[in-house]
Parts: sequence; structure tokens; C-alpha cells
Amino acid sequence: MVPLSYYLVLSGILFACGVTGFLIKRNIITIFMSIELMLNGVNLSFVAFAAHWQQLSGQVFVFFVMVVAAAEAAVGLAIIIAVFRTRETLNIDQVNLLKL
Amino acid sequence: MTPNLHLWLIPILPLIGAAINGLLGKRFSRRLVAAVALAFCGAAFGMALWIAAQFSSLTLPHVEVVTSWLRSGTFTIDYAFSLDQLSLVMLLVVTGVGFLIHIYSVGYMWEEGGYYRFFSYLNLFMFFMLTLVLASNYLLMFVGWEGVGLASYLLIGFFFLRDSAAAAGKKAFIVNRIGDFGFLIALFLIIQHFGSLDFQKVFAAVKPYAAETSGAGFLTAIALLLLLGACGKSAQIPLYVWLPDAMEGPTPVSALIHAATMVTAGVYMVSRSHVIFERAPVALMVVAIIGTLTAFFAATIGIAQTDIKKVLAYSTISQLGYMFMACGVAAFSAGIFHLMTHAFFKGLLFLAAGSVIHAVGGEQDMRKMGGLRKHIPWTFWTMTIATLAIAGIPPFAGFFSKDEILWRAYQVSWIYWLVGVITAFLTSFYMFRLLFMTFFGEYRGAAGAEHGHEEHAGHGTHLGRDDSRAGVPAPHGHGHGGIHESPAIMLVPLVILAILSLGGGWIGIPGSLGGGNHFDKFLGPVFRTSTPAINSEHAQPGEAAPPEQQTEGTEPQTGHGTELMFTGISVAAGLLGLFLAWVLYGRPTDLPDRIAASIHGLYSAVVNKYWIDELYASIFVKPLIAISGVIFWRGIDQGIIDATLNGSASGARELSDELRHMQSGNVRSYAGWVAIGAFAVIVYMVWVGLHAS
Amino acid sequence: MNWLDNNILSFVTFVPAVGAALLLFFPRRNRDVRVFSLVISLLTFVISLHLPAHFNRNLPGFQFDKNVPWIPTPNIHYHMGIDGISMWLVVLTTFLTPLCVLISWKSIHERVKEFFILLLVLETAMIGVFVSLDLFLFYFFWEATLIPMALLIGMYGHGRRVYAAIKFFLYTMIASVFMLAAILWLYANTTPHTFDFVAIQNAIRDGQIANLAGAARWLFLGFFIAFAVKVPLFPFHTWLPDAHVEAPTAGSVLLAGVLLKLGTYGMLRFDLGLFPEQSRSNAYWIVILALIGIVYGALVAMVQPNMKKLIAYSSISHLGFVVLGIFSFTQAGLNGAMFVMLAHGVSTGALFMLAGIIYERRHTYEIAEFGGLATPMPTYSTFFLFIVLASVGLPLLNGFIGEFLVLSGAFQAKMWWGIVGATGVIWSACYLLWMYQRVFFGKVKHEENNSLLDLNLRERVALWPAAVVALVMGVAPLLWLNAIDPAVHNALAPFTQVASKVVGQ
Amino acid sequence: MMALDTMQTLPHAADYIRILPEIVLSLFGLLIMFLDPVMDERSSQRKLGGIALVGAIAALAATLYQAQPNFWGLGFWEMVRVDAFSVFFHFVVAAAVILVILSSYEYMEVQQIRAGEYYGLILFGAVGMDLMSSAVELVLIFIALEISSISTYVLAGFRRRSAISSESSIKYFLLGSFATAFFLYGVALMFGATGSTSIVQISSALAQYAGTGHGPLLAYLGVALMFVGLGFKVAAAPFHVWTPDVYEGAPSPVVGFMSTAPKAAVFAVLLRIMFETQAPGRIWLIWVAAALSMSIGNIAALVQDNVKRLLAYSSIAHAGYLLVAIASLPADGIPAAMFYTASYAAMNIGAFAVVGHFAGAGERYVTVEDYSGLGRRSPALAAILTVFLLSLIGIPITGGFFAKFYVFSAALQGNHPLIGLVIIGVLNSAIAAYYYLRVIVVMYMREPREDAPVAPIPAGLGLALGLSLAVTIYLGILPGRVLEYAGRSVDLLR
Amino acid sequence: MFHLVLFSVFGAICVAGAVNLLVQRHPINSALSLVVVMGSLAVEFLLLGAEFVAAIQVIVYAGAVMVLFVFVIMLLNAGAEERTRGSHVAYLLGIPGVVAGTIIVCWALLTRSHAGSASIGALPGHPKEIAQLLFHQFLLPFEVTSILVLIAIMGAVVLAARTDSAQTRKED
Repeated sequence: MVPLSYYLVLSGILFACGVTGFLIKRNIITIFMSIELMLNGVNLSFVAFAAHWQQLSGQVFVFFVMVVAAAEAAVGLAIIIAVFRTRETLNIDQVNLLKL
Repeated sequence: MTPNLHLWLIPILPLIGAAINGLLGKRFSRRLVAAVALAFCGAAFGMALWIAAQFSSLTLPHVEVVTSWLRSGTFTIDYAFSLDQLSLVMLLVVTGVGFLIHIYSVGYMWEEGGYYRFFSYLNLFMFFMLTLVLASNYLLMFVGWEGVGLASYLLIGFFFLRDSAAAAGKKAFIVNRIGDFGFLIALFLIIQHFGSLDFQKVFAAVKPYAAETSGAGFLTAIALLLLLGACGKSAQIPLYVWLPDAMEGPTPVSALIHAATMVTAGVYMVSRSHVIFERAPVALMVVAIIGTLTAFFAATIGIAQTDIKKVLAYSTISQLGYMFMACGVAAFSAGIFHLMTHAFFKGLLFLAAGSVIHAVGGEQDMRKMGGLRKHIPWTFWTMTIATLAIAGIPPFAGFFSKDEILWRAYQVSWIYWLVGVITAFLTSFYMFRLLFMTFFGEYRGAAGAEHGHEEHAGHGTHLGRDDSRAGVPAPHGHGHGGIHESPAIMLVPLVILAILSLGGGWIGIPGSLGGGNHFDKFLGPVFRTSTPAINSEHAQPGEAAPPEQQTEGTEPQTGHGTELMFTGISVAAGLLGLFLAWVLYGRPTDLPDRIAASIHGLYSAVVNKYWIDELYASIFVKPLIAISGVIFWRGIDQGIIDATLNGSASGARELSDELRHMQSGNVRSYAGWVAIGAFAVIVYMVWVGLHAS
Repeated sequence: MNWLDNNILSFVTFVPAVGAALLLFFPRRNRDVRVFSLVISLLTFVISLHLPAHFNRNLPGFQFDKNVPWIPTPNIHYHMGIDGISMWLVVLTTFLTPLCVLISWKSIHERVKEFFILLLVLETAMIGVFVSLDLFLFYFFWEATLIPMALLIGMYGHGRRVYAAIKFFLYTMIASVFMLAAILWLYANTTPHTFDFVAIQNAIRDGQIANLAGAARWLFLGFFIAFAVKVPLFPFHTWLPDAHVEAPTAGSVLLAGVLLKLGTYGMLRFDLGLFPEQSRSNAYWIVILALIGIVYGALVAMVQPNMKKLIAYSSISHLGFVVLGIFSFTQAGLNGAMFVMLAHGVSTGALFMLAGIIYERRHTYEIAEFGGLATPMPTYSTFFLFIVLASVGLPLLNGFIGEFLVLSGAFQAKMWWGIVGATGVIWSACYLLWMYQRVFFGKVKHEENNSLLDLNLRERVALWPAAVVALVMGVAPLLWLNAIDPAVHNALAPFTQVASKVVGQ
Repeated sequence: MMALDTMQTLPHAADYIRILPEIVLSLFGLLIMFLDPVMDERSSQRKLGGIALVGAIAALAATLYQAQPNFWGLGFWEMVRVDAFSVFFHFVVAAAVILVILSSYEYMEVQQIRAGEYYGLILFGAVGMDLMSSAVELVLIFIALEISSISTYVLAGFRRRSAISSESSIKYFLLGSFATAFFLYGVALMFGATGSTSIVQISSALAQYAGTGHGPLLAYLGVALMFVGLGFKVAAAPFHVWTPDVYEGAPSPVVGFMSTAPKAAVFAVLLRIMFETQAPGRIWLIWVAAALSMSIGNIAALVQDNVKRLLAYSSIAHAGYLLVAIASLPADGIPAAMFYTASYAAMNIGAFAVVGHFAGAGERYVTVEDYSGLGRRSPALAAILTVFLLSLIGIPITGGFFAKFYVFSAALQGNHPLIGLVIIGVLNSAIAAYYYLRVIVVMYMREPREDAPVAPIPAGLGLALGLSLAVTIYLGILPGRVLEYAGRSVDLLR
Repeated sequence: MFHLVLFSVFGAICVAGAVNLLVQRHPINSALSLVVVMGSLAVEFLLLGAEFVAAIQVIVYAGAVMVLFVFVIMLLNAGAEERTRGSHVAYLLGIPGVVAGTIIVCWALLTRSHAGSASIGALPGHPKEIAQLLFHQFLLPFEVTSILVLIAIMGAVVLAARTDSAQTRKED
């Protein structure tokens, strides 16, 4: 028997790691991965809550999240490629023509 | 049931003339212009005479309401004209003298550009002056009051190419405005206390009040404020400064406006409101003091002036001082009497002076004249008469009026009398000085005629239009050479006025000289009905005060003997002045210069009119302009207010500049902002949540 | 009420707008545009004359009332109506506009079409402000006056026109949002929600507005600030000189002639009308500001080197009289205030026209550039003198009546108000006559001035009406006052009660 | 009814009508996808644009058909609800799509953009937005949100030759999905707090939670995180930072699109979540966000020289005004907000259409200075832009005026009027006048700059401008009917 | 007990992977550690009984998506990220904010989310029931996802497709 809150905390930590990654990583792809990490964290809490409420809809939600994540990945990576084409860099700090 | 005299026509007629000349005159020939002007002015005069003719049949005061002018709530002002003895006298004087001067001007101004302008202004003046005289309420009077000021502004500035003339006109208007300020406040006080400006109503309301012997109440306030107005208009201390400058105007203007009529408006107004003044002893005293001071003060200045018109100007101020003195001692009829005679002889003096100036080609400096009596005899003789009159030599008009005033002044305080006598002496001195310097000795201004051209070198700018020479005084006597008598059309008025200044005083011969003092009696109804009750308890409005309380016309306890003695003294003073003038200026001598040298400081003070103009300039005008310019405009307006605005604007821009640095362009910092925002939101919501549960 | 009386106000208001709309489809040929807009503005004037002609001077309250629902939510009505106060302001507007068209005949060279479109739109907006009795409608027109005016200044002005335009726009805009807030508050707190002026007035009088007590003060100020800036009252006045100096002649004429009156009209109608008690309690400092404005404006005007700036400051001084009169809460004062508004509209409008005329010839307003103009331009100088005298307040000309009434009213309210105000009589003479002397008297100082042409026919046609009206207003003020007086009496009605209340406390 | 729905295995016919606009849009999207390859590259743009236009109009028609009350109600097992509220937003979205398609009609050629995907993405994105406004189930909301987001990510990067375009795309994408994650986490917590993802049940659950401890805290957290996500999407401070960069880089018509339609949809979601679930503790949250957005947006815009950036900041500010409405009482706040979205859509799309047209190939002329003397070079364009700008300022007889007006009057309703917020708002709208005015001033009061040529207004753009102009003016003169319609949806959301 | 052990072990692996993702400087390492995270998450799902979810977690996520990532990394042969000066906002404000926020949230989750405890397979999510839901109640979302995928495809095609003149530089 494990308190569900442990699962929730775990998910929270994962989410936090994702956010941190977004903040500190420079490589666009890695940043994108951090986002995926956040989503995973969210998924965990969905499943946990589903278990708590005995509601399958939580798990279904996770399913949809995964689909979305996949779609995002496709688009996101395409965008990354496009950026790389015009900039020849993956360092987010150098993608700053637009400012002020 | 009194007949409808259509009083309103009297002012309107000259107005029509003014309108015609002003709008169309440009296309008229000079004759036509003159004809129009004379016609309408004459018509007014004729009407005045006609009214005078049937005056006895009127129930006085005779009021005619034309229509209502303005209304605000219950407070209304009508176009209402009233006629009583006082206004009749003024009416005759104004129209009569005015008409004469119109005639005179036809000749005098013949050479000037802007002929039509001149006459339209002149008629305009008549309009306003007559409104002032005939008005039946203070506001309508104020209309005339301001209007004459306007007319004098226009006429003083008639030679507008001369900066001095333009400046003088402005000065006159503004100084008058200062007086009018007082007048306005007085009106407001009257409205506040009596709810009306109608003479009859106001006076009726005032009558019950007792004289404010102890301290000063609102009546005193009203009186003093009215006095301020009067001082402005009648050139009394401290507001007299505009009148000497006003001599920049054409001479007939000086004669009409700045001697005969307009400047006496103050006296008229004070006498008109005598009901109020009589109840404000303090104010009366102030009037008397101002009058006395002015009379003396101006006379002293008059001594040293060399410009013939300036001398006359100061003498006018001085004579007006006499009139104020009269009013101040509640001898209103005497004041009006002097007003009338003064109108005659001073008008004459100016016209004569004009004729002199005309003769010597625009020269006004007496030092450049002399020995003119053989060239222009008519002018000489008429001017002599006028001089005798103003000097108070019997039996000329001035004698009687001035004597009356002095006598009445004495009864109030011997100081007034003393100063008055001294002034009389000074008056005759400088007047004869003028006479001698001008007409006796040798002609000193050989180049005068030529001199005239440069004097007002205004005609550098000829544009060949009608108005081209408007505003430049024509160099008189240019064309026909040298010194010459004026044309008949100018001499006729001189003669008529000479007769009047000779005999004009006879209608007011005091009893002490075996006369009946008809003038005083004539005006009696106006001035006698109203002496204040000792205490307001047992005095109802409109009730005539019992005879023994009357200050007017009561024969003083001192008998004829003393009165004759005083008369003698004043005459003597006049003669003394004549003699002294003869000694100093009658024949060529350097005595005057030596005297001047010996009392140099005093002399230069007098010559420079005690530097009053400079004083005013340095304590009022300059500081005001400086403050407005430096402190208000540059300082407050631009320095503070605008600066603050622009400052706040630029402040916003800087803030904005700071804000845009949020946009570092770096995604991670954006994410940072989002994270911070999220953090804040979370904290807040958790806080709320904890409090909610 | 027949059909015409029902809709006359709508006609007066929107005829110029329609004209502007038609102008859009005009070819860019200047002459037709000018003629057409002249016709339109004259037409408007003629129509507007219907108002005084059929105005019933005996019954107080609003006439030619037109009240139809416009927007259901919020409950906004197309509610128009005039009383003796607003009627004459409407006529003033319609009277000045044709003159503006005439005066801009030649001085506008390019983008003529746009100019006249803006002018006509502006006219509609201004009239709308005066006739609308629905707070919303009022605000609507109030804001609508900003754009055309700002564009007129910015597009056709001189020198620093952009700065002036923006300053004008922001200044008035920022001020009027406070009024908007106040209006919204009133709307939200009246039950049933309404913008109707009369309804709200009654609601306030009968104390039917929720928690008004606390808010009234702020509402009053909200309205007041907007009006004070428009007037402009002393500390808020600095936009005016800039706007005037840069504005084209027509712009200045309408700005001084009408736009400033929007402010004073607003004070009269809304501050006094809605918040009598607050007006009372705030009157003191407001009057002090007004007095400062009178003296300060005059003194600053005296030292202006620029003719137009001088006139601008003189309007500040004159409008000070208006505010003084309004917040004296006396019959005379309010009558006078109204009359000064009208008189100032005519005479200052004419002054700006005259300034514009000389600008067309010399392209400068610097007084130092002139001098001795009376010689080359006698007629011009005569007109100028006449108008100057009118605004100096010479009796029998329009300026005097108003000032006299205002001052006597103020004097009754508080003696020293009247006294300080009356000094204005002196000041105005000082700065105007001095300016006149420097411009017209003396010898011609600059050669180029010798060849100046005197007024041409068009300019005379533009000036004569102003001059005549200035005279008639002075000689027969009753023509105006007998309509104004009852309205003012009406407006003052609450103050008697307030006074008693004040005494009661 | 619900029970019945869950029993039966196939949805009603009515259910399909309840998603009719979405269906129409998707079909046309597919059609475009199929046709795109078979047409030749050059001539395809106009044809496809035409088809897309037809599709959008059809969607509009579908919305109108759907609008009849007998179709209202829940559909697809409580997934969507059609009511005045959602219909209104469907309408706004469809209209926006029409305008955008028209305004990008020629823009495509000028910028050489692949038309097929462009129109397809717009149509599919519109599907997402429509669903957002009608969905009552967080799952569906989430997916719809993603659809509209992803399509806009891609659209933002559509000027592929331009580095800034792709940059704006990547920034938008990264930050967008970042925010989505927050939203999702919020949803998770909400689910955790109530055990359901259906808004209907959530609200009932929260209702019965009232008082009893524990549960709500999660709910609060959920609301908080959802607000972060949605606030980001509507560019509300402090989640607005992405807006200027993205708007500057993205193609102008797209900016016009994504600053209006998705925003409207997200606001619909916000309204639903905030009001329908009676989201606890929302008022001050939104109060602060609104104040910040208005102030930051307007003040930061003061010194912007790039028109697109300037309009970006202005859109931040406008999001702030909208939030004011959401902070106030539902009865007046909801209609005000809805009206605001509508009028804002009209004027903003119009403005960006002008900007896009004027910017020329490669969006070269986008600084304020470039607009010098536009009033002379192209009076029509200048005049139209002026109207839009005036409307953005909030000057009478334009929709913008009434929009602000309703919002502020809504905020002043009730016993606790948000006076402070209103004061901040009106002051802001006054400040805002400055920078909009700057553009007008430059257009009319500066000498023309010849180096920035102005192409004559083409037909499509002209039509778009005319339409949005008409709408702006109409809303400025007769806002009554629209507002009244929006008003109907109030009780449905409470 | 056994449950707790499994949870803690895989939870630890999860966190470790997540942290490793952060510290690794080469994207490929990060990607691999992310795979680890996902794998262990799948186990956690299983522990909660969500078999179906766990399965697609492995297949779709760890399989498809991550492969895509790796592929792109290879395609752009992204090297180790170089140290460029980052943003102060992110470090000075972001990180502390995140930490604090996490603490608050975790605290809230631990104390206030009275979610009970779960035994192994707390909520068996058999594909059957999931499918029931998906094709009834969640039919609409399910269908809509197809549009989502469509968009994704289109977007990918548009953006990733070589432009005719790919070598053009940035225009501004």
C-alpha cells in the first residue's frame, strides 16, 4: 500500500525537473525534451488520481495527452529543423533576433 | 402730463452723423463731410435749445423710457433719459460749445488727411457725451462715460503715425479704465444695496439714511469709488497724468474734449450723485482735498511749461480741481457754474491757441513765438478776454464762478480758501505769461513755418490713398507763407465764445455784489431737495429736509462785508499774477532764467512735472510687465506647468523603455517570467485556498 | 409639436455630417468643394435659426425634445433637447462655421477636401454636444470633437503643429476619461439604469441613487476635471496657446469660439445640474482658480510677442469670467456667464479671423513684424479696432453686457470676487490696446508691410456679420437674455434649497 | 438525458448538427489538402483561397443553422454544448477566418507562401477554436486548444525564408507547449480535486465541496495552473512576454488571425471555467492580471517603432481590458467580454491586414516612420487604418468604444464595483491614445517617404477591409443587438 | 511493502533520469535519460494498474516519439551545447520560483489531497474498458485527435520541406 500522494509528489518533482530543464538548457531539442518530461509528470498524476477516484477517464486522458505529445513532437521537431536551416544553430540563446 | 420730448433723439442725431461719415465719408468730398457733421451736431444743439425753450412747462425731473436694455432676473436696466436743470445746463453747454467747435474744426482740419474720420469721431463723441448727460441711470451714464473715453482715445490717437500720439491715446484709455474700475465697483455696491441703478430709485432709497458722520459706511464706500471714477475722467490726482499727454490730439479736440466737456464729466457725475456724497462726509472731504491739491499742484506745473497746449492742459486740470473743491464743500451748483464758465473760456483758450498754432505753422513752443498780436489781432483779443476770464478778473465769467467757489470753500475751511487763492494767483500768472510770451515782444520762431515740417515728419509714407496723410498732422501754413490770421470759419466761434466768457458769468452774480445768483437758484431744485437728516429716524424718503438744515444757498452769518473782502482778495491775487507775469515776460528780459537758475532744483522739478510719469512708470508699469513676462509666463507657464507635463511624458517613456527590457529576446528568460508568474499565482491561490478552508 | 419641431435638432446636428459625407464623393476640384461646404454650412445656419424663432421663452425646461431608444443595453437613448442655454450656443456654432469656411477659402491650398470634411464633421460634433440630453450621447459627441480638431491642427497647422495637436488631444482625452468613469458610475447606480440627463438629475435630487453620498464628490470632480481642461481653467491651460498658435485660422476660430464653451457649458449643465451641493462646497477654490485665470491670463497675454498667443491668453482670461459667473450661483452671474460665452465666441472668433487674414499676407504672427499697418490697411485696422473694443468690453458692444452681469453677480456672491474680477476690465484694455498700438499705429517699420493689400470682398463678407452681431448683442442683449434668463433661473432652482440646507447644517 | 446518451451507442443526428461548423471546416480542410498537390504551384493560391473562403462562409452558414435554439444543449455524451455562448464564438471565429482568408488572398503571392497548407491550417485551426468555445469537457478543451495552438505555431513560421518568422515560430512553440503543460497539470489537479473532467460535474462537485476542507485546495491549485496556461494563450501579463516577438515575426494576416480568433476561443474557455465552475478566488487573480496587462501593454508600447510590435503590445493591453470584464459580475461581465472579443477581432484583423499589405514583399516596411505621409500617398489605406486605430483607442462611433464602455460599466456594477480597476483602465485607455495617435500623426502630418511604395489595394484585401470596417462601425453605432445576443448566454453559464 | 519498494526504486530511477537529463550537456544523452524516465514511468503506471497506458507509454512515447527525437538530433548532428551567457531572469528568478513552487505544491499534495493509498493495480485499466470509454463517451475527442494529427503532419511537411531557396539568409 502506497499513499497516492507519493505518486503525486513524484509527478510534481518530474514536472519541476521539466520546468527547470526549460530554464537552464540551451539546446532547443533538450528544452523540448524537458517539456515532454513535464507532460510525463502530468500523466503520472492523472493516473494516480484516476486510481484515487476509480475513474478510467483519467487514464483516457493520459492516452490523449500522449497523442498530443506525439503531434507536438512532430511539429516541434519540424520547426526546429526550420530554425536550424535559417540559423545553423540549436542554441536557444542565439535565437534572439526578435527582442525589445 | 408732460409732453414727450424724444430726448433719445439728442444723442442719436450725432450718432447718425458719425455713422454716415464713418461708413461712407471716405467717398465724400470734404464739404459734404463737414456739412453732414455740422448738420447733425447742429440739429442736436437746436433740439437742446427747443427743449430749453419749453423747459419751464416741464415737471421735473422729466424721465423718458425708450425701451428696456437688459434684464437679469428682477434686475433691469432701461434705455431711459431724464432731464432736469442740471442736465439741461450740461446739455446746453455740451451741444453749444460742441457745435461751435465743430464749426471751428471745419476750418482747422481742412488740410488734414482722414477728414471724415475726424468728424465721425467728433460726432461719436457728441453722442456719448450726450448719453452721459441725459442718462437716467448709472449704467447708461457709464455707457456715455466709457464712450467718451473711447472717443478721446480715437481723437488723441488721430495722428496715429506719431508714436507719441498713439501712446497718449492708449494711456488716456487705460488710466480712464482704472477710474472706471472704481465706477463699476460702485455700481455693484449700489446694485447690492438698492437693487437698481435708476437715479430716481437709488436717490429715493438713499434719502432716508443719515449722514455717516461717525466712521464710514457703504455710502462712503460708494462715494469714494465714484470719486475714483471721477478722478480718472476729470484728471484729478492721482489719475491726472493722461491729460497733458492728451494734447497730442488736434487742438479742437483738446478744446472740446479735454477742456470744455468730457473732463468735466467727473464733476457732473459727482454733482449728480450729490445725494450720496452729502451722506458721506468723509468722501466729501476727500473730494475737497483732492480738488484743492490738484488745483494747486497742476497750477505750479503750469508755470514752467513752454508748450502752449501743455500750459492750457495743466490749467484745465487746475480748474477742474476748483470744481472738485466746490463739490467737496457741497457747493455743487457753484461747481457746475464754474464748469459752465470754464467751458466757455477754456474752450476759447484752446481754440485761440489752435489758431495761434495754425498761424505759426504747427509750432507749439511758446519760446518760438512772440509778438504775434499784430499778425493775428482777432485771435489775440479773444484770447486776452479768455485769459482775463480765467484769471478771475471781474467782470469776466471766471471771476464770478471762481469767487463763488472760494467763498463757499472758506465757509467749510479757510485752508481750502487759502490754497484756492494762491492757485488763483498762480493761474493768472501762468496764463498771462502765456499771453505775453505768445503775443508780445518779438517773434522768436523765424523758421517756425519750416520748422513745422520736421516737427511732425510723418509724411515720409505717402501712398496716394485718401487716408495716406491720415494720422500726420498737416504742416499748417504751408502753402501760404508765414504767419497769418485764421479763416473766418475759425474766428466766428472764437468771437462767440469770447462774448460768452465775458458775459457768461453774469447769470450767477452773487447777492453780495447785488446780483440774484440766478444760476444757483435755477439749480436749486436739484441740489436742495436732499440734504441728509441729522438722524434717519424722523426722515421719510423724499421728504424735503427743513430749511434751516439746508447747506445750499443759505446766507452765512458773516455779512456781505466779509464776502466782499474775500472777493477783493481773490481779485487782488489775480491782478498780482498779471503784474508779476508782466514783469517777467511782458518785455524782453533774462529775469526768468536767473530766477530759474537760482531755484534750480525746484524749477527742474516743476519743469519735469515732478517726475510723476517716471514714477508711475517705474513703480507700476515696468514691474508689472517684468512680473508677467518673467515670473508668470516664462516661470509658471513654461517653467512649471509645461515642464511638469513634458516631464511626466518623458517619465512614461523611460518607464516604457525599462519595460521593453523585459523583452530580452531570450526564450529562457521568457520562460522565467512565466515561471515567476505561475509561482505568484500558485502562492496566491494556495493562500486563498487555505483561508477558504 | 409638429414634425419639424420634433426633428429640427437632428437636422441641425447632422446636416453638416451629411454634407461631409457627400463631400467624400466630390472630385478633388477645390472650388466646388469650397462652394459646397459654404452652402452646407449656411444651410445649417438657416435651419438653426428655426430654434430661436420658434423657441418658447416662457416655459422653462427643454424644448424641441426628441427622445427615442437607441441602444437597449445599456439603456442609451437618442435624447436631444435644448433650453435657453444650449440654444444660443448651437446658433453660435452654426453662425461661426460659415465664416470659417469663408476665411479658409484661400488659406488652405492642399488637401482642401479633407479640410472641409473635417470642418463639417467638427460642426456636427460640437452641435451634438450642446443638444444631447443623454449623458452617453453627450460623451459620444464630446469625444467626437477631438479627432477633427486634432487633425485640423496637425494637418493644416504651422510650425510645431504635431506637438500642439498631440498635446491638445491627450490633454483633453485624459481629462475626459474621468468624466467617462463618472458617467459609467452614474449609469450603474441609477435604478433603472439610464443615461438620461433629466432622469438622473431627478434621481439625484430625490436621493434615489445608491451610495451617492460618498461618491458624489468624486463624480463632481470627474466631470469637473474634464470641463476644466477644456475651458481651460488656470493650471490646465497650457495646451491652449500652443494649440491656437499652430492651428489654422478656422481651427482657432472654432476652438476659441465654440470648443472652449463646451467646457463651460458642461460645468453649467452637468456640474451644477447634477451636483448642486458639491458645486456649492467646491465653488470657493474653483472661483479662486477662475480669478487667477482672469488676472494671470491677462498679464501673460500682455507680454506675448505673438499675436495669436496673445489672443489665446486673452481667451483664458475671458473664460475665467465665465467660470466666475457660473460658480457665483447668482442669476446675474449665470446670465452673464452665458452672455460672455456668446460674446467671446463672436469677438474672439473675429479676432482670430483677423489674425488669420494678416497671416495670409505676411505669414507671421509676430507683433514685432508689424507696426503702422493702419496706413496700408485702413479698413482692416478699423475692423480690428472694432473687434478689439468689443472684447475690451466697451459698453454697447457685446463684451460689456456679459462682463458686467458676471461681475455684479460675483460681487453679490462675495464682494472681493467681484473686485478682483473687475480688475480684468483694466487688464484687457492694457494688453489689447497695447497690441493694437504696436501693430497698427506709428510708421510702417518693415518695408514689406507697405505693399500689404487691404481687405478683399470675401474677407469683408466674413467679417461684417461678426461685427454687426457684436454690435447688436451689445445694444439689444435682451434678444438673447430673454431666452437665457428663464433657463438660468431654472438651473439655479436647486441652489436655493441647497442654501437652506447649508444653513440648516 | 445523459443517462440515455450513455446507454445508446451511436450519437444522435442532432449531435452532428451541434458540431456542424467543425465538420464543415474539416471537410473543406481535407478538400484543400487533396486539391493542393494536383494543382500546379503557381496558380493554386487563388483557387485554394477561394475554396477556403467558401468553406469559411459555409461554416458561417452552418453556425447560423446551428443557432436555432432547438439544437441547443449537450451533445456527444456531454462533450459539447451548443448555446448562445458557443454560437456567438463560432460566429466570431468563422467571421475572423473569412476576413483573414480575404486579407491573405493576395498576401500569399506577395510573400510566396505555400497556399495549400496555409489555408488548410487556418481551417483546421478554426475547428479547434470552435470546439474550444463549445466544449464542456476538459479533455476536448485540451485537444481543441492544442489543435488551434499547433496550427498557429506552424502558421507563425510560414514565411520560411525569413529567419524572424521561424524564430517567432519556435519561440511561440516552445513557450506555448510550456504553458500547455501548466494548463494540463492544472487540469490534472482539478481532476484530482473533483474526480471528473467534465465541467458540468466539476462545477457540481465544487458546489458541494463548499465549506468542507481538504478538496478545494487542489481545486485552487488547479485553477491557478489552468489560469497560467490560458493566461499565456491570451497574452495576459505576466505571461505576455512571448507576444511581441511572435507577432513581429509572424506573417501579418496570421497575426491578425491569431491575435483574435484563438484568443476569442481561449477567452470562451476562460469564461466557462471561471464562471461555470464558479472557480474559487478568481476575482483578485484576474484583477491583478488585468491591471498588469493593461499597464504593461500600454506603457511598453509607447516607445515601439515597429508597428507590428506596437500592435502586439496593444493586444496585450486589450487582453487586460477583457480580463476586467471577467473579473466583474457574470451578469454584465460575460456579455461585455463577448462583445469585446467580437469588436476587437474586427478592428485588429483589419489593422493587421493594412499593415501586411503595406509591409510589402518580405514585410519590409513595418516601422512607424515608414508610414510617413501615407495620408497623401494612399488616402484610402490611411483613412481605413485610422478608423481601426481610433477604434483601438476607443473613440466613439467605433466598436472599440462600446467594447471598452461595456467592460468598464460591467466592472462598476454590483455592490463591490471594481472602481480601482476601472480607474486604471480609463487612464490606460487615455495613455494608449498616445501611441495609436503617433501612427495617425505620422500618416497625416509628416512629409511622404517615397522609398516605401504603396501598392494599390487589391480586391480581396479591399473586401476584407471593407467588411471589418463595416463591422467596426456597425458595432460602434448599433451595438445593441450583438450585446443583447451575447446577454442571452449569461444564465447558461451560471 | 513490496509495492512501496517497487514504487521507490522506479521513482528513484525516474528522478535520477530526469536530473540526468538536466545535467547532461549532449542532447543524445539527455534523450536517452528521458527514455529511462519514460520506461520507469511505464512501470509506475503498471503499479497503478494502468496496463494499457503503460503499454502505449512504452510503444508510443519511448518508442516512436523518442526515436523521432534521436533521429532529429542525428539529422542536425547537434553537438554538446556550448556555454553561452544565459538569461538572468531564468536563473535568478525562475529557478528559485520553481523550487519554491514545487515545495508548495508537494506540500499541498502531501497534506491536503486526502487521496488515500493504493494497492497494486488500484484501478485496472483493461483495454476493453478504455475502448468502451474511447468509443462512447470520448468518441468526439478521439475523432478530433485525427484532425490534430493531420495538422501535425501538414505542419511538419510545410516547415521541414526544403524551401526552393533554402540558403537565403535572414532578411532583417
